[in-house]
Amino acid sequence: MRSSVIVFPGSNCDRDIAVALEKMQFKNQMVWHKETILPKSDLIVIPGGFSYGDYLRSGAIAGKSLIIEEVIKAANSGCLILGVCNGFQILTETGLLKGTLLRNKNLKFINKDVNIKVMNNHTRFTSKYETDQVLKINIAHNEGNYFTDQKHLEELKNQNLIGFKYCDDKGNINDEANPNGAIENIAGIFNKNKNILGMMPHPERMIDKLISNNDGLNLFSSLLN
Amino acid sequence: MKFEEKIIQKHGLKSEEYKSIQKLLKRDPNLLELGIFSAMWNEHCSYKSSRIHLKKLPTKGKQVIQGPGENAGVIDIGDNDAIVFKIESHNHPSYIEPYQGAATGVGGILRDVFTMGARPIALLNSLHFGSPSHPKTKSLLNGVISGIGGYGNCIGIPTVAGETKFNDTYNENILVNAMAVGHAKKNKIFYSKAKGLNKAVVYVGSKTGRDGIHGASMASAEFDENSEEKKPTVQVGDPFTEKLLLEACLELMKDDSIIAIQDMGAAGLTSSSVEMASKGNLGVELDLDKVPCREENMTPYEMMLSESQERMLIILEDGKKEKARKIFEKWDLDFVVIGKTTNTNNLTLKFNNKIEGEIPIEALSSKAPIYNRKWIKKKLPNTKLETKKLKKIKIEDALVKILSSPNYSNKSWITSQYDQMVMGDTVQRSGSDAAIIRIHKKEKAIAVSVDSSANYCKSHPITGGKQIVCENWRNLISVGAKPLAITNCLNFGNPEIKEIMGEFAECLEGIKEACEFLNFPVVSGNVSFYNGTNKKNIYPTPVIGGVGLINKLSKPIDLKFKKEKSCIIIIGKTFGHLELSSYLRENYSIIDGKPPKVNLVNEKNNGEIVLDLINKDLILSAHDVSSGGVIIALSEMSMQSEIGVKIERPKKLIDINEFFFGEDQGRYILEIDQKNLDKIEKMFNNNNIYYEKIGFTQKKYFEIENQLKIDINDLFKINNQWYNNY
Amino acid sequence: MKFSVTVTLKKDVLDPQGKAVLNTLNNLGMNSLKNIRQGKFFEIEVNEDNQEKAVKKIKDMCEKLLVNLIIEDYKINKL
Amino acid sequence: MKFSVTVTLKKDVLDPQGKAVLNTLNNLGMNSLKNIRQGKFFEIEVNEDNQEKAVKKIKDMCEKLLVNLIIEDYKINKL
Ligand SMILES: Nc1ncnc2c1ncn2[C@@H]1O[C@H](COP(=O)(O)OP(=O)(O)O)[C@@H](O)[C@H]1O
Ligand SMILES: [Mg+2]
Repeated sequence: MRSSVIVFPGSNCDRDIAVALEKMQFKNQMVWHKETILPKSDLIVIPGGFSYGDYLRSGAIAGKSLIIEEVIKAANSGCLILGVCNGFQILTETGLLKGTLLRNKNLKFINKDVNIKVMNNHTRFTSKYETDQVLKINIAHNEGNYFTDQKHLEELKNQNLIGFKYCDDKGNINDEANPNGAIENIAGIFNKNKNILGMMPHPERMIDKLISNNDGLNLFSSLLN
Repeated sequence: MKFEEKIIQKHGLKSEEYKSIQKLLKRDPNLLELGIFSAMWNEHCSYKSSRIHLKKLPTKGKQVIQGPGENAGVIDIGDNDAIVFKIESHNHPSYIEPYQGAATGVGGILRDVFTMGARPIALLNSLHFGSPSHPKTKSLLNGVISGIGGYGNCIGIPTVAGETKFNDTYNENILVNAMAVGHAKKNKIFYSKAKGLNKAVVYVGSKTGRDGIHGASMASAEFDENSEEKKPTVQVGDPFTEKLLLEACLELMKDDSIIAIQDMGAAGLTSSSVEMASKGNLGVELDLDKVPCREENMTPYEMMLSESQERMLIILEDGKKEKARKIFEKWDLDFVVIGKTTNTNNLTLKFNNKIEGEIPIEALSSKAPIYNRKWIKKKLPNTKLETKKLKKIKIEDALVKILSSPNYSNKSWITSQYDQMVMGDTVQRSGSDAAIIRIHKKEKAIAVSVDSSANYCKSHPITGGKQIVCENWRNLISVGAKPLAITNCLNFGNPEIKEIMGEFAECLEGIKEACEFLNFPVVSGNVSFYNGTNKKNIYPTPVIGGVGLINKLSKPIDLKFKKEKSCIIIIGKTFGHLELSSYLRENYSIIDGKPPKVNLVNEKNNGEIVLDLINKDLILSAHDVSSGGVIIALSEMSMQSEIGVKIERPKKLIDINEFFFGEDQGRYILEIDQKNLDKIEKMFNNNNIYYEKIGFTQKKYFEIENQLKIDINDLFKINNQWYNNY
Repeated sequence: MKFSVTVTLKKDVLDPQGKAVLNTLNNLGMNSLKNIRQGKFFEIEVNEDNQEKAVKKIKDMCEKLLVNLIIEDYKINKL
Repeated sequence: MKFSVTVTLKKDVLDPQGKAVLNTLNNLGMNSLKNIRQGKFFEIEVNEDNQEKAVKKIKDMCEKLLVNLIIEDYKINKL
């Protein structure tokens, strides 16, 4: 599997995700946002961080980069695309994913390990997990409060396009387990074709028991299949 | 130019100092030159009151690559890896504008570290606020925490440890100290010493605006009612640009283009150019027309004194300009040659083809004033605490009172606002004795911690100085790291008062003694005087930031109990020293007394045996005993692990409160598997280590036989409510 | 020519920031407050003397970057 | 009564956000752009019929919470 990680000025989880991809034997390349040609890839990752300082709206300025046109083309031809944290925000700004990420309900940056539930394991990103499996994954964001209109929300539900929801350690989905106020506890969503996943939690931070746990590994290994 | 006394004073210069300037120049300075002298001769840049004392600190050791005097200290951790670190204060700016003050404090210390060729890998901070009931405290706390997080999170360097304390003494003068730690290759370290004639002096980074003009003089002035007036000089941080600057500098540092590099910190362009020239025994000529400016019509005075953030000055090797320019352009940063090195030994400033200022470099550096200020010694207070006379309180109530107090409450309200995990190498986050950061792609790690004890330092500065070094050393040992070296941030009041100068001199004496004894040298640091208002000075608050090495990271040790039925041991003798304890402070509001004795011999022996046990994998968990005493340390181990304890009443009982709340130094609590007990006891006996077996871990309850029994969940709640309710 | 642009969240979009500010102001005892919504404000100067053309340019900036049309509305004013 | 409050950075204070937006708009080819500064915008509704009193209340909110007077200026307008 060949992967490309897009690097914007201000990206800061690019190295972390590259470590995860390399650990899983992806042939990975870093791609600077000013490039106009994307190397051939099976997976494109838009990493976390503060592209352009998160100025204006998180992800807004990166969403206008030259390389994004290529990413959109690749996405439309079925390439797998993963956006983590700021990457998710960028994907919504480009329109590849619908909805938006508002400020956390407590208006503070939040870094902690949270529980999320796998909502659908019939996708290229989640096949190695069980549906309803509870994972413990680190979040680190200021704008993770997912919001979308009623119509799209119905679509997400009816077509099984919700990837992960925040839950407690037993898998209950409730307000208390919702760290940022996201609508219906949504932590990650797919596009209609399920070749694009945007998620706020950082799977690349959970690949090493010495540092945390390895609940994130199966996301990458799912992609290898 | 003739100046009115008032103008000279406004520049923070005394009239004798002005006379020396006239003598050094053999004429009167013009306004630009006066501004430059004021920036270079103030306390912050010249260390004029502290220098003779700082000289006494031990700064050498096998592990030291670079001691104080550069942008940051550098130590050797083997295999061509070096750690670069320093701590710095941003107290006054943070009091005026807490968000930006704290943010730019983080930005400034990061530049000190990456100028030396290191990639920053961890941030720490030491924060001292006024009383929680003081009307300003809450917004200062909020602003400072989000400022620190805002900068560190955005640039993508984990903030992994720190301390947050509240005390009336900081009501009008909070302390915000930030520490940065970086990793470099030992053979690729960059310094600030200029070399060679006619080398290009290059300005890179953000444009220059009117930010913080006179910031450096402000940092050295006491606050008064007029301090409001100083507000418009606030600098705004731009962590995004700093991230670009960091990447661009590290990219340029891959080859040999750079002769010298220096960040523009306090006193911006002035101090950076003077420092490089002075170290290289050269002159420097700047063409101020070329300085990239953000605002229109900026004067040479404003350009030279601006403290705009995210800027660096580089002296480039010949023939490297175009390559370097490409790198900075890739990162959307300004790159302008603004001058050259000269053989005049002068700082020469040109503007509109005219020389606007010319000052001998040595007048700004080696000839800057140095004062041997008067100071007096402090006697150990001869208080005699009569425990018997105190109103009896239940041990449980005393414990609850401490655990729910602002100073002892769980800090996760703070630490969850910091990204602690970015960069993927944080082995241990906040909440442990020291944070552990793995060296990227290696099996070794460093441990880092910051510590202070203003109450001890106030009461008896020498003891306090020793104690903070020891506490820091203990925190590093407790996570299995061999302590290597420290940085220090010395926050004190007005040095012109002899009692305050005495506090300074004696704290340093204490730090020196402890560092020497423990082979724990000082490799960098910062002095912040004039903390206080209208003659009310803060408690002396030196802060120690330490770094230790964990050579083999197979099984990191922490303070969480690991299982039930293991044996709990205290290493080090408990005398029951209650004076200046949190027990007396929180329960009886008694704040006088003397600090606990520091016995360096025991400190060293106890630390070494703990490290030995950890290295031999004989310990399940470890925690040092610090303020709050044994009972607080035990409860922290319980709360973090959700495993309880059953403690037996100590046999040689002094007084139960003295035993559990006493703050005697040099102690650790260890959790030990019973099967290893014999072996360990033998090691203790062979090494003459004093230890006591005090009980066992158990399920669910925090218990002292016949004294108290609390469900850990309740303990946890008690410890977690303060910040959320504040 | 100088213009101001105000960007506000659409009516049915959650405004966590506005809500938090409202709560805080209430806690500060400012209880005659009925509602508060937070948005963005831009002051834009363009090299263009023809007002119509200038407004067109600014509109373009808004739609291309400054405004997220899915959740935000905007207004342009001459200063 | 409804008011708008615009909050802008004081003149010489660095506006990193405005700077990044300016660069991006330039890169997007909008080169007649001369300057852009970003600020905040509030729409505030108060239960108060006396305009003078209402403005006083809003001023109070601004100085107590909405505006950082050290680096920001503000303006109140009736809507
Ligand atoms: N401002 C802060 N930033 C980061 N970590 C902090 C901060 N304040 C406290 N902490 C963390 O909270 C924990 C408890 O702090 P403290 O009670 O001061 O510990 P100790 O007594 O071991 O020095 C430590 O792990 C410390 O690193
Ligand atoms: Mg400790």
